[in-house]
Amino acid sequence: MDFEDTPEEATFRAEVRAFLDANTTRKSTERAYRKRALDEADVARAKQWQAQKADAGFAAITWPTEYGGRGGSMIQHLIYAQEEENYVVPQHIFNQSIGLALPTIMTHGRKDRVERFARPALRGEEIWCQLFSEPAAGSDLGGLRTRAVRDGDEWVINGQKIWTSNAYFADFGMLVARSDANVVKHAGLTFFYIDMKSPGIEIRRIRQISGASNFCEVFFTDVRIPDSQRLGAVGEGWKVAMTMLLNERLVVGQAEGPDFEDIYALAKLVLLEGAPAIEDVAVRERLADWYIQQQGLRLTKFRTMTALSRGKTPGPEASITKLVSATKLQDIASFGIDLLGMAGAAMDPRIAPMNAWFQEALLYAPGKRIAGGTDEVLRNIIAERVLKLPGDMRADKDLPFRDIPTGAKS
Amino acid sequence: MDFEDTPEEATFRAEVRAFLDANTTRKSTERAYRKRALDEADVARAKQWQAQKADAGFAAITWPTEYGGRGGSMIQHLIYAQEEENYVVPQHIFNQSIGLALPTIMTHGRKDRVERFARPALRGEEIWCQLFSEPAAGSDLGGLRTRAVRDGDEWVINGQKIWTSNAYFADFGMLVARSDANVVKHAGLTFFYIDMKSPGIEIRRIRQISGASNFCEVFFTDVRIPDSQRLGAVGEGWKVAMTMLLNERLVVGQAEGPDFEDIYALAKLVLLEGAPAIEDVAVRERLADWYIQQQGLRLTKFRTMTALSRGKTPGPEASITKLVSATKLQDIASFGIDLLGMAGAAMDPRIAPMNAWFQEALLYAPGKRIAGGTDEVLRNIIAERVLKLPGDMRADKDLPFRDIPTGAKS
Amino acid sequence: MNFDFSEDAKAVREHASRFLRERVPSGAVRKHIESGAAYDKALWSEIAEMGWLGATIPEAFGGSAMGYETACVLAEEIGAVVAPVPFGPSLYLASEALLAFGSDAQKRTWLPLLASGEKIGCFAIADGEGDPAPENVRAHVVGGKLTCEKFPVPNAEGTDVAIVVARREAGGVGLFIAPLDGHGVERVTLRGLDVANPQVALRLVDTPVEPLAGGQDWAAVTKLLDRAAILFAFEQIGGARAALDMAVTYAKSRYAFGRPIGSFQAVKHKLADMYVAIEIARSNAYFGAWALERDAAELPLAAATARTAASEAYQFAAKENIQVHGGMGFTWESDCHLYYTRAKALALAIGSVRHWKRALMTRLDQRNEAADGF
Amino acid sequence: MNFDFSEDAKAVREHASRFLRERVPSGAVRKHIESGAAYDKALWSEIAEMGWLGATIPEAFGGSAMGYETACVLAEEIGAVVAPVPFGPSLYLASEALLAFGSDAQKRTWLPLLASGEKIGCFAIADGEGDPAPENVRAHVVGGKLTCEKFPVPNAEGTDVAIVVARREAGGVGLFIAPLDGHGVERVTLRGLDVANPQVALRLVDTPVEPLAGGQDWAAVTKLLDRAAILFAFEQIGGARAALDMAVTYAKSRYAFGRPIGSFQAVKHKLADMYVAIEIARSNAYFGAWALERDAAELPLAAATARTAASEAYQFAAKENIQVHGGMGFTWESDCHLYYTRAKALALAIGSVRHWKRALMTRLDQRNEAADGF
Repeated sequence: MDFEDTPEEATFRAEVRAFLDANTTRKSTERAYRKRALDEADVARAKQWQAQKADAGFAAITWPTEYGGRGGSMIQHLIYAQEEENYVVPQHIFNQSIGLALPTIMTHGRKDRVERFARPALRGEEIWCQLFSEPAAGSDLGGLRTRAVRDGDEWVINGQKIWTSNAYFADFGMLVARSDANVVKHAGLTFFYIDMKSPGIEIRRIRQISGASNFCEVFFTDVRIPDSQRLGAVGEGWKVAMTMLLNERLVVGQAEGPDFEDIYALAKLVLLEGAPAIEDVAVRERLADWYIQQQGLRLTKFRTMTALSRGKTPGPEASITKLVSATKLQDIASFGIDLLGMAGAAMDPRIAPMNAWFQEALLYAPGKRIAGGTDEVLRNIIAERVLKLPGDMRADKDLPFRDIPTGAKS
Repeated sequence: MDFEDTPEEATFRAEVRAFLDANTTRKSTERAYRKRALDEADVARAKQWQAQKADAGFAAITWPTEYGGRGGSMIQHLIYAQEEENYVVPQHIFNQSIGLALPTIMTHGRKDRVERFARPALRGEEIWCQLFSEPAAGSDLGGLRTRAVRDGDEWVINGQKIWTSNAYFADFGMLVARSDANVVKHAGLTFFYIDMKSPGIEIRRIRQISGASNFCEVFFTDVRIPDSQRLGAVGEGWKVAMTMLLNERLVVGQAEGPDFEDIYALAKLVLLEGAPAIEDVAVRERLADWYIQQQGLRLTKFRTMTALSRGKTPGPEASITKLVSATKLQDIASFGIDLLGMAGAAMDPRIAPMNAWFQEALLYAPGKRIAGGTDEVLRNIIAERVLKLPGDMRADKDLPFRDIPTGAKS
Repeated sequence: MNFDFSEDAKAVREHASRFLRERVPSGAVRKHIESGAAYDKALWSEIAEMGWLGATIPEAFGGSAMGYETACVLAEEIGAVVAPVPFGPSLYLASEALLAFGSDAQKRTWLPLLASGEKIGCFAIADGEGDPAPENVRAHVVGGKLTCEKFPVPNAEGTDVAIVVARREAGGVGLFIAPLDGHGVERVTLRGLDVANPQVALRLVDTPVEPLAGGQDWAAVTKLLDRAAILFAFEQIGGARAALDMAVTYAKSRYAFGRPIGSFQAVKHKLADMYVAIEIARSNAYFGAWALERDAAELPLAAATARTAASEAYQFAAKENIQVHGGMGFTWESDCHLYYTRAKALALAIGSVRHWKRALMTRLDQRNEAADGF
Repeated sequence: MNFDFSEDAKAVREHASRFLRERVPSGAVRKHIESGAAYDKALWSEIAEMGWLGATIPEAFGGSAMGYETACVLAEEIGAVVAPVPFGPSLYLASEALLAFGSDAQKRTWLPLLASGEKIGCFAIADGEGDPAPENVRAHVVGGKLTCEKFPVPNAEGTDVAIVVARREAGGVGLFIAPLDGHGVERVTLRGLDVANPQVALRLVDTPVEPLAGGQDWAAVTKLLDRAAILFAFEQIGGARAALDMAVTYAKSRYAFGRPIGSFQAVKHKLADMYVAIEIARSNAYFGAWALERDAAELPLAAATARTAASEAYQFAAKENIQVHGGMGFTWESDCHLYYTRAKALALAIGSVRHWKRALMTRLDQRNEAADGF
């Protein structure tokens, strides 16, 4: 066992560091309690940085070289991410483009489509978003209802998508819609890509508990898509979406926010019964639990990297990471606030320590337990895919989509 | 609000106390860490005390007077139990006779049957047990497989029952068996009472983790029962059993064992980092949780008694009590053992405090979370009966019993 | 055995419940928040009209004298709709402080105004971080005047009088009346976790204050907090129950995979656990109501138990209500967040769970020592 | 990045796993318990034969020098079958103490005997209640002899030499070698929670003991316990994984309501939680193995983390394995209880979860202070 890079990995890491050192600066050791709402300037900065990365060959490490990628490995991708974390860089908004959309087009699209879209996506000139979830189709994505009706060489889209990150500055979207309601639910879906500027698309931001709006609703009214923008066969949208979601599950990681170091720092700062809270044994025992979890997740990632480094396909580790870290985040936020006693309810940055980071986290933590797979869905995945337990009974099994009970009064 | 008896209740309570004072002694304030395995002498003592109670009219308070009961109320029954708890009395082994078997016979049996069995049961001269659960039918009691085949005026029973308390000294049993496997599962059951001395019955004690044997397996090989011992119509056994189980749910209460006072006492006794463990804030916070639960359950019982005292039918409180107290018991036992540090693994009464009560409890606590309704079944009951949530999907719905999947390779 | 609310209290509850559900339906609190008002003045007048604000106040002081049991059920119903009024600070804390420790003159001056809703009270104990403890009190009365910044003070915006916890000139800590229309009073609104429950930094400069005659030691503060803790527990249980009701309703009507999500055990068992936590808290709160009604010796222990159980049950129910709602649960357009943030704000208002858990154990020690004959 | 066991260690694991599953199948441990023997002598010889007992011992001292990574995987496999042999006491504690602190002569005397399985070691630290701490040590060496009662000593029955923690004549606490065939040795078997893991009260009267040359302070005891903690963590993870495997297998084959109980979310999610807890513990244990192999500076923190996570994961998995099994789970005839009682016994063996959690935090404080430049 060792934590060292192979010679090849070490060379690559050195290259990455040289690039980062030349083009940005190392983070200070102080933790930044960054707010997460993006404005136009953020987007512009992100695009500029992405272009720099593309020029240096770090924008899409695992893409084939013919499309501007590096033809590199997953482990190189992770090494880059590991290193970049230590530097001051704009918030990354291209995961959906680089990690999801273009790989899907590479798998299911014509070569000329890939040539059209790869480079702009790579350089951040065009941003992609994902149009999957709907108000009535969250955990049960296969229950989506947005209709796609064929009309000659075109499809007409009507319906509503929700939880779309970045929709308000995205150029293109990956869309799954129902092309046939008379077959079982997964068989009636078709996959398209769509120009987000198409007539009939309306985008509304969703206001979250915290007041932030990281997600949008997207409404479709008679939006027309040429059939040439279909990816995969008619009725095979589920298969296309699933390969994409599998990639997403690998991307969705740790719920960001105050972690062990931060609650430890807060407990050093705050007094409890006349002494720093960190000296209180009850506080200490609770903090130990989080250290174990944090360290366990960090080390689990090393196990994944080892597997990747040996060319293996990673397992369900990302599910564990998200499941554990989201609840940990909510608990740490709540505990941190409680350490402040009666002052905890004020999240004014003039009062609340660390720029009210714990209070902010309490407000967005519930979303972390839901978005990108709820706690319940993740437990199902672990139980069924890792432990191979049988699936639940299916009320929608073998039913044509239109006959699946929805609870709507008929 | 008050905790006082009504004048009638006060009179009854005084009567109870007079009887107990005259016939036994008050418990000392020290908690007794009683072992629970019964020997013959225990059974004899229990029977004698039951006869005394019967003579004084306290053996079956809610039974009608014509069968030797008091014609009293549930609240009187609870008052008696409350008072008796403070006195030294033999372990009670007649709950199944008084609370379950005879009420079932009174509801479903002929009057001459009641006359035959009521008085001996009342006086503890005959003891009843319950033959419901089977190795393959626990939480899913309706899946029981013990067969009852009609043969003229008799029924022939073959199969196996399990988890029968007191079977080895019981005189009679209440039996549900499958009389028809060609109809849906609940429609094919028939209810009988049976002489436990019948030829073809074999009783084996089940050894539990703790080494104790509180339960038996009962095997039936061509046991013959006259049809006159049937209770309810053929095929209506489920209905009969359910009225009986409803009564049982009210009887199943608190999981007995070390509780808040005991862990508090232990924490005073044991040193932790040079001071009594009770002074450790982490210990204190944990103990507070259990005080809240214990007190909450105690007070919930007062709410039930209030409802009873007003003639209302009690709700699902017993489910809450069992659900909370069984896990609390397991946690307290484990915590108490941990307080002993490296010595906790020795349960020799020469070493382990309080006669190794916490260690004993750790061994029997898992059973408390299972017997009389698992944690999972109790949560289903609360969710479905109290919160009126929809039932789970049923794989066995509408299927004849013989076609219900069992996992057995065919 | 009569461990239930009186018929009178139940009748009031039924009426209050009907009134509040109609008056503060889903969405009303969000609308109120967006209005920017400190509290809903019309609602305040209406509940004053019904005598709720004088529930604990004798008729001689202009109260409705409905009694503490009734005050408890009202607190529960106020909690259930997250009513945008400073009911707790004014009733459980300001009125209660005056009732318990005010001189006859002080009572005559203030109680009728509080009972009628004409004046609103609040309670200023925190001096920044920390739970209630004498050593955490920094405000110091000098020459009958206070110069200090008390923060955060829940609901201090729009209120007329504060009961302030401050150091006495003679030493120790006491309770003081600070009229907020007086000299040198400034209120700075602080962003609150619970936006429907405005937090304020109350800056006083040479503001004349009046000691509450009988409340000039820490024991008085403790007594006041204990009594308030029981009323808060009911408000918290009201919120917890409402969060559970929301979750149950949603779980019955929301379908996934062709069936109501409430038929999945993961959801069903979560809801059962919420119910159990609330029932445990409720039974403990009932005991608090009993102790409050008769000022029983058991009150301090009952209060700490009820408060801790209710703080935990509400936070648990509010948090898992969002989880049951899935994506909709963390949007502003759902009511879920009102319960979530209110649960945390109430759990901190008069001291954290940690504070009350430790108080609970201290009181148990005392009880056990007394029983052991020490 | 190579955060995985070496190919050598993996090969040993595979062989060990196959051997132990065949040699100690379901039911074998119960049969062993009923035999009344202290340990399974035949099995002990067999694993000695395979070099397992000398895994950490250099060849110069008769060991197989397989290394610590291999010792970790062996510990895991031993744990998985609850093998009825004193593997931990002899390998993780007695051999380890000699390796770390023995003089060359002491090593030459004892290590070959322990490696060959001819002699078995045990470790006597507890003097009754308490976690490892110098102030809890009461046994006191006087004139090179010990008169004391050390209890409980896991697996002391049938073993030949004890490493004893005792007060030194010169002050402080040290580690001593006490041959158990010597003068004044009496063993009283104590009923144990875990009946497959006999506990003994070891009574010594004027028994000559020999100080472990390099192990004459509390730091040595701590170092020994830290190293053992990592090996115990693997044994615990082995048990936890086996308990999870049992539960998963049962959940797939047991039907209720016409479907496998593993298709019910209540069961399914419980099993997922067990898996998660075990994986978190496993990753932490891997880090311990890394630290052990190279005696890294991170070892004390890694040990406390691995030990705590493993103790909790095993107890959780073993407890819920019974719950998944329902009624059958709490009968003697099922293997469930072997894991349940062993989980608790191992979680206490070298100090409780509380002890290690607090040690973890102390070590973090130290690390953070060092990083802050104190």
